[in-house]
Amino acid sequence: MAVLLEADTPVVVQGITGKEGRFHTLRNRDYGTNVVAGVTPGKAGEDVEGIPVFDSVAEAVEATGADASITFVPARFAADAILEAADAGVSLIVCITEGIPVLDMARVANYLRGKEHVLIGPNCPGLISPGKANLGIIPGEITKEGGVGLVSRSGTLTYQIMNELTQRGIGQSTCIGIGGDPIIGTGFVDVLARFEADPQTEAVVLIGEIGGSDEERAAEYIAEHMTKPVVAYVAGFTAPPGKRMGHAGAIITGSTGTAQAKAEAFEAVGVRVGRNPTEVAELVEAALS
Amino acid sequence: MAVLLEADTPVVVQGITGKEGRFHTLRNRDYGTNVVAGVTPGKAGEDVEGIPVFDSVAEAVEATGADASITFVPARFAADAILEAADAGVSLIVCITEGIPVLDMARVANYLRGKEHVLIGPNCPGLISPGKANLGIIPGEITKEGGVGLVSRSGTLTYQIMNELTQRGIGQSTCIGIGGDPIIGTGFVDVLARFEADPQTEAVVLIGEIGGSDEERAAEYIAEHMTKPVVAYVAGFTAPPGKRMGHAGAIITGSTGTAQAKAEAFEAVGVRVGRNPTEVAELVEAALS
Amino acid sequence: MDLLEHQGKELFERHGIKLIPRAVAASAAEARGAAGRLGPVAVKVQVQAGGRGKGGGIVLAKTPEEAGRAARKMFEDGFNGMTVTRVLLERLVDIERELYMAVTLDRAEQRYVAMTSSEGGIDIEEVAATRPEAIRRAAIDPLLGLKPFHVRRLVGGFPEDARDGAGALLERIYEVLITNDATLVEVNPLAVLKDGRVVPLDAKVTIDDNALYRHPDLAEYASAFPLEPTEARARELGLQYVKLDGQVGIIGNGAGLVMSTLDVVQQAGGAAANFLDVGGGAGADVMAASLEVILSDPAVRSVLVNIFGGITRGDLVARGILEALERVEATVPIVVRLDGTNAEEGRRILADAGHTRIVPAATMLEAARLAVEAAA
Amino acid sequence: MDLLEHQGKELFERHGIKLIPRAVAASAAEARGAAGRLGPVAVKVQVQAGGRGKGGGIVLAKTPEEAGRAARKMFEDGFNGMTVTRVLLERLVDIERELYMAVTLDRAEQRYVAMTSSEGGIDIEEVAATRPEAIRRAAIDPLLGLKPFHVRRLVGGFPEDARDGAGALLERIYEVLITNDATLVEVNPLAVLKDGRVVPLDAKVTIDDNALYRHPDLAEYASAFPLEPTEARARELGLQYVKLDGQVGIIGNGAGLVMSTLDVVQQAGGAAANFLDVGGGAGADVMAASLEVILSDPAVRSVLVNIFGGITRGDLVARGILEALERVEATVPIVVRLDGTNAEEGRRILADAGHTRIVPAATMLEAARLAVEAAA
Repeated sequence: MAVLLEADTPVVVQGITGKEGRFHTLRNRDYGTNVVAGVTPGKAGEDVEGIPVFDSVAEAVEATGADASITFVPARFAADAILEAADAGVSLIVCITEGIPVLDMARVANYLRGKEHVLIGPNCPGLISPGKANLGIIPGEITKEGGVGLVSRSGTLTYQIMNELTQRGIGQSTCIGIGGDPIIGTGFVDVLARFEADPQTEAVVLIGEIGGSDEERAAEYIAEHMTKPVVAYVAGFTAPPGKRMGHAGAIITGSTGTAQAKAEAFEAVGVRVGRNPTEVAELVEAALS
Repeated sequence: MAVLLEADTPVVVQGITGKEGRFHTLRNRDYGTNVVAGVTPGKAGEDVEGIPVFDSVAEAVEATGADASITFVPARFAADAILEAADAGVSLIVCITEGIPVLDMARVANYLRGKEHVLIGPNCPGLISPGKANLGIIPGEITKEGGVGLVSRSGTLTYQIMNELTQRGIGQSTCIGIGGDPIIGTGFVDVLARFEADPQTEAVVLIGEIGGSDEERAAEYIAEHMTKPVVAYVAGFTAPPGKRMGHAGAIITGSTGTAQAKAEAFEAVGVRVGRNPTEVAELVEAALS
Repeated sequence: MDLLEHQGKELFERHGIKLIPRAVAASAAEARGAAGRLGPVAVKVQVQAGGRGKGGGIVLAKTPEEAGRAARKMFEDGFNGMTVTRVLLERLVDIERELYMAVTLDRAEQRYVAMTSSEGGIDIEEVAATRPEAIRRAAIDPLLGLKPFHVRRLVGGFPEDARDGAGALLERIYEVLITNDATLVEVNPLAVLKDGRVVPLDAKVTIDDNALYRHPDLAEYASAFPLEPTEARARELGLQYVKLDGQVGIIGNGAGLVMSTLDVVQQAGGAAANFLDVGGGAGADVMAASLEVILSDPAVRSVLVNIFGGITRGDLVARGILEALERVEATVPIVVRLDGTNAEEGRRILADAGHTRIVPAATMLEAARLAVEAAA
Repeated sequence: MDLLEHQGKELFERHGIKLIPRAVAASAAEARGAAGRLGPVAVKVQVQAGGRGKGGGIVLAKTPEEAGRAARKMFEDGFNGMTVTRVLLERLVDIERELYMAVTLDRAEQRYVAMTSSEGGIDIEEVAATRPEAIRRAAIDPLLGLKPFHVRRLVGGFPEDARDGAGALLERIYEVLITNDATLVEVNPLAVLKDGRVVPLDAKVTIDDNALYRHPDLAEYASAFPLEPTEARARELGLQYVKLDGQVGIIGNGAGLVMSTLDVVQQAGGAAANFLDVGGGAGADVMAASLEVILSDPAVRSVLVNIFGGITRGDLVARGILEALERVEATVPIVVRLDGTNAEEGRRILADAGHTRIVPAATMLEAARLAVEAAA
C-alpha cells in the first residue's frame, strides 16, 4: 500500500487541453495512472486521446467518480481551480502550477483547514507511487517500487535523489514533492505521519532547503512520533543569505532559516543528514541493511 | 455527567460590566457556576463582586484558565466577541445577544466550521446543567437535576416546559437553548448526539418551532442514531404563514417549514409530539416509566 | 424587510446593473404621464409579495390612457388584500427567453446559495419540485465569496451567448446581497432580449432587519410600506406585533411561548386576535404599551397575558398591567398567567389591586380556557 | 520585491496614512533644494535593506547645505556596497516615544501575523529574542481579516493616548498589505509625536512578485532599483540569477538542484560564481541565454551545467549549449552533466558536436570535481 495515490485512484485533470496539461496527462496515463476525465471550461464533449473533457470538475466527478484532481491551469486561475476541485468533493488535489500569488494560497489554505481534502503543492512536481500511478511531472522511469517514502520541497533535486536510490536498487513507496512556495497545502509533518502509518514504507527520505522553519518542525515531529528511520538532506549551505528588509519574519520563525540550522535540528534528534545527494542514498542503504 | 457544562467549567464573561452581563453573571455564580473572569476592554484591573476584569479574552484565559465564555455584548460587537473567544482558545462559547446581523453570523459559523469550539447561540438563553452550573439567563429555580436532556430553539417556551417537568418531579441533565436565529452555532443534531452519548441522560425533549428545516433534519438523525426516547414539541401551528417574497428559500429547503410538516416528520420516525407543553411533560413521564 | 420591486431595482442600479427604462408612480395621473414618456409599458403593482403575474398585478398598456386606467384600478382595488401606494411602469421590450437567477441564505447549511435555471418565469418552484436537475445550485461560503468557478458552473446551462452577460450580472447580484446585508436577491424572470442583452425584469430583495443599522438608506425604504393602523402603533412602540383574525388578544414574552399560546388558545376552541411578543426583559412601560395596543383593537373580546419570567420580572409585568389600566379603560376581561422570576410578587400585586377585569390563572392551559370562554 | 522606503511611504499615503512632510532627491542639488523648503531634515539613504540607522544611512541636517553634503556623500559612497540613486529628506519632528508595528506572512501557520511593541527602534529583533513578552502578536486568517478584537489587543500595550491613533493606523497597514499583495509591511519606528500624533517614520514593504501582474503600478517601482550589470542582463532574459563571489559559473534547473550544486562545488573545494536557475521546461533559447550571461562574467573560470530533466528535455539543453557557443566564444571549460528526460540524446548531441570546451560528466559529484579542477 502506497501513500495517497494508488493504481486505481480515479483522476481528473484540470487544464487538460493546455500544452503542458495534455503532455503530462498522457505521460501519467501511460505510466498506469487511472485518468478518467479532464476539465477545460467550454470544451465539454471533446476528448484528449479518449479521455472525456468536461466544463467543470463537478460535472467530471459526477460523470466519472474522479476522486483526485491535478491542475495545470495558469497561475492566475489556479487558486480558483483548487477551490473548484475541493467544492466538487475530490479527496486529493495536486497543483503543479507555479507562480500563484501567496495571498491567493493563504486564502485557499485557510479555507481548506479542517476540511477533508489533501492538497499537494502548488509549485510542485506532484507525487508518484512507483509501479502504481504517477500524478504530476516526476519522470517515472527513474523510480522503482519499494520501501522508501520520499518527501521534498524541491523538484529536480528530488529526481536527483530518487535516481541515486533507484541506481542502488532501492525502491520507493511514494515520492511526494510538496512544493517550495511560502504557502503549500500538505507539509512535511502530514506526509511523515502517512509514511509512518504506511506498511509499505520502511524508511523515509526528507529533502529540505533554506528558508522558513518547516524542517525544524519536521525534526520535532520525527523525534516525537516516528519509529521508521529518516534520512534528511538540506540544500543551500552556500546559498547567498539574501538581503533582508524587515525584522518581522525573523521574529515569527525564531529560526535563522539557514541550511546549517536545519541540518543541526535534524541531527539533534538523531536524523542523519547527507552532505550531498549521493551520500543520502548511501545513508538510506545503510539504514535499510 | 451532564453535557457541555460541568460544575467546575471555568467561565469568562464577555461584557461583564454591562447591566445585563453583571446581573446574570452574579446569578450564574450564585447558582454555582465557576465564573473566574470577566472582560470589558479598557476596564482591566477592576472587579465585579470579586470577579477580576480583563481587557481581552486572551488575557483572561491566560490569567485564569477559563475554558468557556459567555457573551452579553451588544449586537454590533457580538460577532467580534465570539471570534475573540475562539481566538483565545475557549472550548465552549455561549452567545446570549440577540439581533446580530445574519451575515456576521454566517461568517462566524463558516470560520468555526471544522474547528474545535462549540458555539451555543446567538439569541439564546444559554444552557444549564441543573445542580451543577448555569450559563446564561435560564431561571435556575425552575430546574431540577435528573435524566432528561432538553434542547430548544425557543427561550421562554423552554422555561415553560422545564417547569412542567420539574413540577412533575422529572429532573434534567442539561437544558440547552440553541437559539432561534437563522444561523446558530450548535444545532439540534449536535446536541442530540451529545445526549445520546451522555450516561446521565435517559430521555430527550426537543422543542422546535416553525421555519427552516432543522426539525426535519433532527427527525432524520433520531431515526438513524438515537436509542433514547425523544419527545418533541413544535410551536406555531396557528402562526400566520407570513408573506413570502421570493421562491429561492422554498427551493432550497424543499420543506414548507410549517409546524404541521415538522410534527409529521417527527411522528413518521416514531417520535411522539406533545400538543402543548403540559402534554410534552406527560409524554416524558410515560417514556421514563 | 422585503423591498418593493422598484426599491430593489434602485439598489441594482447603484451596483451598476443595467435595467429597462422605467418610472414609479403614486397616482393614476403620474402613471399616465410616465407612460407618455416611456411608450408602451407594463404597469406593475408594488407590493411586498410574489404571485403578481398570475394575480393580475401586471398589466400591459399600449397607451398612456391604458396605463393610467390600469394604475387607477390597482390603487383602488389593492392587491390580494394589500394596500397599493405605488406602481412601477416599465417600457415593453422584446424578450427572447426568460431565465431565473437568485442568491439567498441557506440557513441549514449556514451558507449562501446561488441558483440559476434556464426555465425562468413564474413557475420556478414547480420546476424545482418536478425537475430539480433544471436548477443549478452552488453553495457559497461568505468567507470566500462567489468565485469564478461558481459563476461558470451556474451560467453553464444558459444559452451560450447569454452566458457572459449573465455571469457578470450574477457577480453584481452577489455584491448587492453582501454589501446590503440581504438574505435574498431573486431575479425572475431574467430576460434575454432579442438584441442580446441580459436584463433583470423583476427584483426581489429581502434585507436582514438586524443589519439595518448599517444601512440607513435602506432603513428609510420601510416608510413606503403600507401598514395596518394597530400594526403602525405597535411598530412605533417597538413591539413585535402581527394582526390576526380571532378574538383573543395575546401578549407573551418570547416568540416561542407566544406561538405556543396561540396554539393552545386554538386547542381550547378560540382564535387569537394577534401575535404580540414583548421580548426579553420587558418592564412596566412595555407591558402597558402592549396592553394599550391590544385593547385598541375592536375585534378583541378578551386578553390573555402569558408571561414566563426569565429576564422579564413578574412584578414589573404586574405593575405594567395596572399602569395601562389607569390609562385605557378595559371593557374586556384580561386573563393573566405569571410564572418564573418574581412571579409570586407579581401575582400578589395584581391580587392586591383587585381590578375587576383581571382574571388570574394558575397555568397556561387554564389561562387559555378562561380567555376563550370570556371571548365566546 | 522590496520597496524602497520612499516607495512604501507613497503607498501608505495612497491608503490615507498621514506622514511627515518629505521629498525624494536624486542629486545633492535636489536634496539641498528640498531641505530649503522642508527646514531641518533627516537625510535617509534609499536602499533595499535595513540597518540604516546603525550604518550611517540616516544623517540629520540643520541647513540645506548640510543636507546637500550628506546626500552627496551617500551618492558617492553607496551604502554597505549597494549603489544609491535616491535619498529621502524628511522634516525633523519632536518625538515623544518610538513604537513598533508590522504585519507579515507567517508561512508556517499559513496566516498573517500582526505584531506590535512599545519598544520601537532599531533593536526589535533583540527585544524579541530577550523579552518576547514585550511583543504582542495576533494571527490573522485572511478569510476573516483583521478584526476589532485583534486591534484592541495589539494596541493595548501602547501608551493610552496613542492607542486610538495606532489602532486606526494598524487597520490601514493591514489594508496596505492585503490590497497590494504585500508579504511584509513594517513600521519601525512608529513615532508618537509630542503633539500626540502617531506617525510612521519608516516603511518597509515587500510585495509578492507572483502578484505583480495585478499591480502594474507597483511593478514599475522595480525600475528604480540599482542592478549589477550581469544581473540586469539576466533579468532582461527572464532568468533567476544571483551574482556570487566564486569562480565556477553554475547553471541548473530547479532552485533546489542549483543550491545543491553550489554546495557540492564547495565540498569539492571550489566556490560558485553565481546562482542561475533556468526553471522548469527550459528550451534551447533559455539555455543559450543562460550560458551567454555566465560567460559574460569575467570572474568565471569554468562553467558547470547540471540538468536533471523532468519537463526540461536533455536534447534541447544540449542544442542550447551548442547554440550559445556559436554566438559567444567560450574561453573556459564547460562541464555538462545531463540526466533524466531525453538525457541520452542530449549527451549524444554534445558528443557528436565534439566542441573542445565541452567536458561531459556522468554524475553530479564528478561534474563538481571537474569544474572545480578546471577553475583552479
